[in-house]
Amino acid sequence: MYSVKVYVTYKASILDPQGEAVKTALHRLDFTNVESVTQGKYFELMIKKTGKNIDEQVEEMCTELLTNTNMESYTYEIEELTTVEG
Amino acid sequence: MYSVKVYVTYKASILDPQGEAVKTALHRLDFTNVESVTQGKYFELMIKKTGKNIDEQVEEMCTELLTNTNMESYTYEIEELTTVEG
Amino acid sequence: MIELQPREIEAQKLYEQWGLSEAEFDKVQELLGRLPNFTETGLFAAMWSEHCAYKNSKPLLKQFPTTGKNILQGPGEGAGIIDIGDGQAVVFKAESHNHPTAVEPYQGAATGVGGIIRDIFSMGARPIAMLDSLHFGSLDDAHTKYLIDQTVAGIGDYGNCIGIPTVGGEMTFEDVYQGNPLMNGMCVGLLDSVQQQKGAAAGAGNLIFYVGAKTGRDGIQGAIFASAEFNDEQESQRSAVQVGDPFAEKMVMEACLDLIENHADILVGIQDMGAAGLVSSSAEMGAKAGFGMDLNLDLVPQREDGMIPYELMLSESQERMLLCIKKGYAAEVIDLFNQYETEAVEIGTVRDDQQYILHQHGEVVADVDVKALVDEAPVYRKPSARPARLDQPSAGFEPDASKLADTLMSVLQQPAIASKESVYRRYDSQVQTNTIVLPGSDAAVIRVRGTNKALAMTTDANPRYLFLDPHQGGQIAVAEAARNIVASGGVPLGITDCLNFGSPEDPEVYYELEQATKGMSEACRQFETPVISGNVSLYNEFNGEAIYPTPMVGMVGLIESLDYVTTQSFKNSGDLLYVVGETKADFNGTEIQKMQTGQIEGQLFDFDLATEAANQQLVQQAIRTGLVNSVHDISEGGLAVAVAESTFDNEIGAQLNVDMPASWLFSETQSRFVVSVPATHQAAFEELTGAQAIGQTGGDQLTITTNDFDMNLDVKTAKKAWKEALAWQMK
Amino acid sequence: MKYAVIRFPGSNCDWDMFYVLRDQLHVEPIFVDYRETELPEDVAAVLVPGGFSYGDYLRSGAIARFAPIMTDVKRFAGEGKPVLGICNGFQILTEARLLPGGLRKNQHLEFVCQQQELFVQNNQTAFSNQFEQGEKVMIPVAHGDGNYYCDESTLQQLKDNHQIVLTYSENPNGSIDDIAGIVNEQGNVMGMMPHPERASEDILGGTDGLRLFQSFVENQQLQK
Ligand SMILES: Nc1ncnc2c1ncn2[C@@H]1O[C@H](COP(=O)(O)OP(=O)(O)O)[C@@H](O)[C@H]1O
Ligand SMILES: [Mg+2]
Repeated sequence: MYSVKVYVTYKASILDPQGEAVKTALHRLDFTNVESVTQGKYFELMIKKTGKNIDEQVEEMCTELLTNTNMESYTYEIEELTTVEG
Repeated sequence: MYSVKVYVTYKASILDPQGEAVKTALHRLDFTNVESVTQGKYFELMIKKTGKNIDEQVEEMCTELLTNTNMESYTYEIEELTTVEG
Repeated sequence: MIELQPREIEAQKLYEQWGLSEAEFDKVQELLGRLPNFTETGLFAAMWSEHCAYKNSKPLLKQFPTTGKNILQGPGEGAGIIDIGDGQAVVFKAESHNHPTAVEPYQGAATGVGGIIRDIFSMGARPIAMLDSLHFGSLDDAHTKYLIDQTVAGIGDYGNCIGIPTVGGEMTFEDVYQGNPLMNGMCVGLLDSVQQQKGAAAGAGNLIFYVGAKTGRDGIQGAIFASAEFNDEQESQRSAVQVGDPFAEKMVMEACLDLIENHADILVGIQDMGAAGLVSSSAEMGAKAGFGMDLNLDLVPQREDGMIPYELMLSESQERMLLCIKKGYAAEVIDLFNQYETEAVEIGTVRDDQQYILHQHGEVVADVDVKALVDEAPVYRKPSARPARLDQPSAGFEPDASKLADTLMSVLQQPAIASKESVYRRYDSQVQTNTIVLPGSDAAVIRVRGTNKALAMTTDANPRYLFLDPHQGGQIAVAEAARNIVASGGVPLGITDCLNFGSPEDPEVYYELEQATKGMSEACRQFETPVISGNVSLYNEFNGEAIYPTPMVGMVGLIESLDYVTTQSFKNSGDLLYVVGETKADFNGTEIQKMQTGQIEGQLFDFDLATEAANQQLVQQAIRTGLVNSVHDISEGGLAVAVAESTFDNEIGAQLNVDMPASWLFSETQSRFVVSVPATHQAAFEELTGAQAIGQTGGDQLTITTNDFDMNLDVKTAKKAWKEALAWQMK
Repeated sequence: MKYAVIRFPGSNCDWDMFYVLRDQLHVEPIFVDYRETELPEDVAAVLVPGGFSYGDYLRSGAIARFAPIMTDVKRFAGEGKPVLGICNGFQILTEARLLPGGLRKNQHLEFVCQQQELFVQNNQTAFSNQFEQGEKVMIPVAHGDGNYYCDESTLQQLKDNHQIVLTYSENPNGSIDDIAGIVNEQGNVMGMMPHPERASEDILGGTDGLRLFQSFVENQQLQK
């Protein structure tokens, strides 16, 4: 079993209105030392080990579904869980 | 300067329709080995160093604004950037 | 959760935590002939809660007229039904989701919308419109602004996603709602009468089907929770919040409507799982038909592991429905729901006796008489006491209108008066392409496709009036709704309501409830608008302070020809202006009183139902004979506001010359309308109504001359201020 | 010839489109389920209606683009036949790469439903030939994710090829260059955020939207 974490954000050049709104709200709460905020999506997936290469699988999930590569970019982490599989 | 990453997801007992929708879609794309998907929010913040304790600050941002503690839980990572500050 | 033994429940009085009194617990014992177990205690606590059993409000609800010649279904089912001719009927109901919205505004409001929609399609009707009624604290509080923003987002997102237009509503702002805001939703549906459904499970051996989303631990005890007061401490210990899934509901809705329309022969009954989830839906379906049932809880689709029967039965997970299907047709139902990517699972069967039996892991976990659960809840008539504040001197507050234009500008920017556009533009009000009068006029109008008819709908209540006089205030709530329907060209058909009050254990609150419902009943009789459905939300208190008595009235009217559709905005220059109805110095409880004194006090002005009905008749007739170009009812803010609002849409000004003091422009005397009439119909209109013209439309200014002070306002300037005031104050 | 209205799970402007085609344009609409793998044979145009496919919980249109029918919609578009996506339909067509760019959350983060004034930037397309060049038209919007984005070079391309068909006179969502509707390079696939089906009857407040449909319906009838 793999525990996979995927992080998706708008590409750096694209204005992120949600992040901006959060920044404004934080400033209003007196966290004026917050310089920038980006808001993105976060996925936690549990993926069963199969014959297929997990990196390739996750890569494909990201480009096919989890991100719109026109405007978003992604990173991910894959951790193999050592527990015995049921 | 700190680079802070915050991950917010629904608490375990709360229905996550978004995660369910993504899981179903992945199955349809033949990633049938995906066992579960949780969709959450992800924030990247750049925070200027001040006299205040950064852990406490981030903790407060999380409970005050970034998460809805009624139904969401959060984790975060704080990294101090070693670059010289402008 | 630990399942206590029956003796322990009794000894530790666990039932009290769940809202059952000692006497009620004794009654349960008596009905069962033994001590109830943990699960059974939970079932009774939920089913006998105020929210499910109306134990405190039932005697008062009995006052309401509920029948009439076109009423096909009164209270008691998912929603009421009224015949509108041509083999069609309109179905509507309102529901409160106050407590969930206070705790978690986005999801609380969203699931409130989801719940009321299920009530409508469970009757076999296709939902065609949503309305809301929102009451919040004053806008100077940051948390209130957050609550409003999130509540509006929740209502909008749910309706927008499922594809039901949200076409109207109302909003007030008073300090008393700060800790206990109100979110009421109303849904209207259209039905081909032949498809009318009942929530009944009859016929031994027939199948009980669970359809829709899985059950989790969300909203457990929601019904009990809605039947208790609020305070600071509880804020943190809420059971899991319910999350709305409008996509799932859309699929469940389409599947259920398909089942009802195309497979009526195999469907015995259908009901939504609302408050008290599985137990209330299943027990009510059984009791209504006089049958018991066996349910196997192992088969209930579950989102979480290890749920005990108590949790499964009381969960308020959303987007679930219960069906009773003729035996032998399981496969057909499963297939049909699969078509809509929705799970349908057989979880039980109807019994020929009246026992309601739950099984889990091969054991019987509850075995009770279904009638005991549903029909034997105690009913209380509580002590009532007239609050002292109702006997205040009528002693008059007289508004200062010496700076008339400034005063009007200020009134136009009060949040209760200001345009609600910044709210309703977040709602898709046009999907289904039937909305012919969009939000912003007196009532919203939805055409009935394929006919020359339309439906007008509105929600109304003025809690300030009820605070000063619950009896007359109750009458006015219904009258104002009717006035809005009539102004739009409709004939009022009936109402639904949400009775939002404080704790009935407080004799003064109980008095308010008694008087308000009495007033509403009288008004319903006057306008021949029976109460066909509704909802009671008591215990709306925060730290011991009750809200204003707030009976929201949702009314639907029939517009018999599209030619009668009328809006409030002036259409042409040179039309004559009239006020139908008499204006008096009525200032207690008004917007101007609140604005100039910061208080709501004194004796409420007089109100006469017969006068109201007579004036409505006149306007109705004027519309039907084609005499008018616009009609606007005069409500909060008085004549000055009503005229100003009528100028805004098309930016057509007006010149008025009224024989009264300027302050009277802000009087809120009831039973009045502002009407614009083309000069060609002057004689006919004056003959019909006996009214005298007070001015005419035209230009780009609003000019008013009175006995003492005069004013002149640029329409565009006033419009901008009125339009932007609410968004501005929300910042 | 039939006009195919694609229905995804959760589509909710499907009937609105159907009624306009049948009752206002007097052509024959037909619903095509997302699970179908082929469009019916005699289809004149494909319409992808608005609504919230699959709830749009991930990204608007992201899941719908994998529906079985989309393969044949791509084939149909590839043959140069007309495909029109409205609101969620526009989002789906960008996700399916039948149109460039994508739609982000509205800049002010709120859903917006209102009458909207648009400018016709190109009246030479199959979807706009009933308008005057530069004409002002009123067609309502109702969306939460209508904020069009594409990168610099794509934008330049859109301009050079006159692919921008409609722009907002007052931008309601933050869209780049006020873009409300575009066509593909060939001009046979159009996506737009405003809802022309809501502006196709006087009783609903106007008929500017109807002319948009008439543009390609009349085109089809000419070709017959
Ligand atoms: N919360 C709301 N949601 C949707 N529409 C609203 C809301 N509040 C007010 N409106 C709309 O704004 C207009 C004015 O509302 P209101 O002042 O309550 O009218 P009236 O006094 O005639 O009942 C109406 O068309 C109403 O439907
Ligand atoms: Mg009104």
